[in-house]
Amino acid sequence: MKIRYFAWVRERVGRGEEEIALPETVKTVADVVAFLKTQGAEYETAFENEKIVRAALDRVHVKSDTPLANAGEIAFFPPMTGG
Amino acid sequence: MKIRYFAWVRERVGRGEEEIALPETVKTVADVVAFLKTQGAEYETAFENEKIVRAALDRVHVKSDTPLANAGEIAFFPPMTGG
Amino acid sequence: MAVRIQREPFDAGAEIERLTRGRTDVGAAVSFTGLCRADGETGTISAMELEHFPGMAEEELLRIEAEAHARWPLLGSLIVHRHGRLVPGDPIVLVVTLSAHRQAAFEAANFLMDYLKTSAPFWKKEDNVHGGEWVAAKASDDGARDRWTTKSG
Amino acid sequence: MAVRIQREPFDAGAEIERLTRGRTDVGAAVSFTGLCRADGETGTISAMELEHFPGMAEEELLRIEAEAHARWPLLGSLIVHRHGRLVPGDPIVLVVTLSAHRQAAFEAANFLMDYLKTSAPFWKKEDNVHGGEWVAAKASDDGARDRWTTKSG
Repeated sequence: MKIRYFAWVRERVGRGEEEIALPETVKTVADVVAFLKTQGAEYETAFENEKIVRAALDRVHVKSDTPLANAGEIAFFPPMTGG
Repeated sequence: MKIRYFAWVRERVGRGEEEIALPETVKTVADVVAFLKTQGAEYETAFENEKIVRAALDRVHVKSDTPLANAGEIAFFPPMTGG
Repeated sequence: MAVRIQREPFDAGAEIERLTRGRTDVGAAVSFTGLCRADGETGTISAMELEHFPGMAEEELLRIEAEAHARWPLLGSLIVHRHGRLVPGDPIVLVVTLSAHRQAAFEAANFLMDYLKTSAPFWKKEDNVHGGEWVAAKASDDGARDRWTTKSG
Repeated sequence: MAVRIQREPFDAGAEIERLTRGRTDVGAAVSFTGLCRADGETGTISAMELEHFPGMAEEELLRIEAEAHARWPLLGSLIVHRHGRLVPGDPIVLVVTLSAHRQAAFEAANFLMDYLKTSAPFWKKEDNVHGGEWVAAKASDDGARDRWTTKSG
């Protein structure tokens, strides 16, 4: 699955996007976060306060319990500060 | 005293301004209106619904019971419709 | 703070640009442009004549502007009001407010328009199928103004 | 309805002029321009970098704009948001709303800014004395957005 990171989530992970093969057991947005946190210190740091990291599936805001279903892309980022 | 008229008050009176010597008994804005209404049909028409005609003394909005004091100019006009 | 009453059109963008140029303290600039509509207050109109009370109009606008500055932390403002003959599509009035944060600029511009509508000595006469017809003041405009006396700034 | 995300500056006046040109049904045009302040969210800043999520940013702005059109009788609107490097004094965001009567244009512009601040995927990193520092989201912005869910349009 394609995973994208923005702002300080991107800086902590160390890259803007990557392709990761997720295990079958990963069904929801929260599962993706839990899986990533097992993949290295950079992910642990990025998601250390995971409640404040937002997610989008195929460019639509979603909550952490949202199923991945057939989404092609998931993005993680901090609360927005535009405008 | 200099008297000025605007919008439909001006059209009904038939002039934009005039100089009128007011009797000593005319002390307030309402007194000016009452006096003018004795001066001809044009004034009667202009002030027929005198509650909606607004007044300004020396370019400041005033109520009808305001004394003329030393004002040099009084103006009469309909409710404002700018903007 | 500035007020202008003029026959000529104005350029809203040029005014915003001029007011904000070189400033690094302004975070929000709100502009309101009021335009002449073909669907006027008295029906379909071909033109309108905007009469004003010279001298008093400037003084009232300055007074309203000062009141806005007393209520909100404004970093600048401008009111431009036209008079004379206007046709549908023409801009009539411009209000610009500047502040550090957006809410003050929004509220002050809204306030200025509400007060301007009900207290600045301007009168509209519209050209409709019946000839020239004076626009009547609207109770809704008085209502819009009066909400500022109960709501905190 | 239109949304633009761009690196380049915008010209608020030209946009208002373009949106209203030839129209005789528009009585009110409100513009909001957000500018980069030297007194930033993280202290005194020399510049900021505005990161965005290409694709999603456009879609979110279009969604917010459609929501404003559903709530108010708008006759037109525009949202322009810049990204990239900006310095104090630079314009960041422009919102323009058009309506027949002023209140709809004022409220819709205010609504668009509140939603844009909290739901459009843009992130500011400010250059201050400590180096680059990401701006934290403000609870006051969430509060500003949430008032639209209790207040009637």
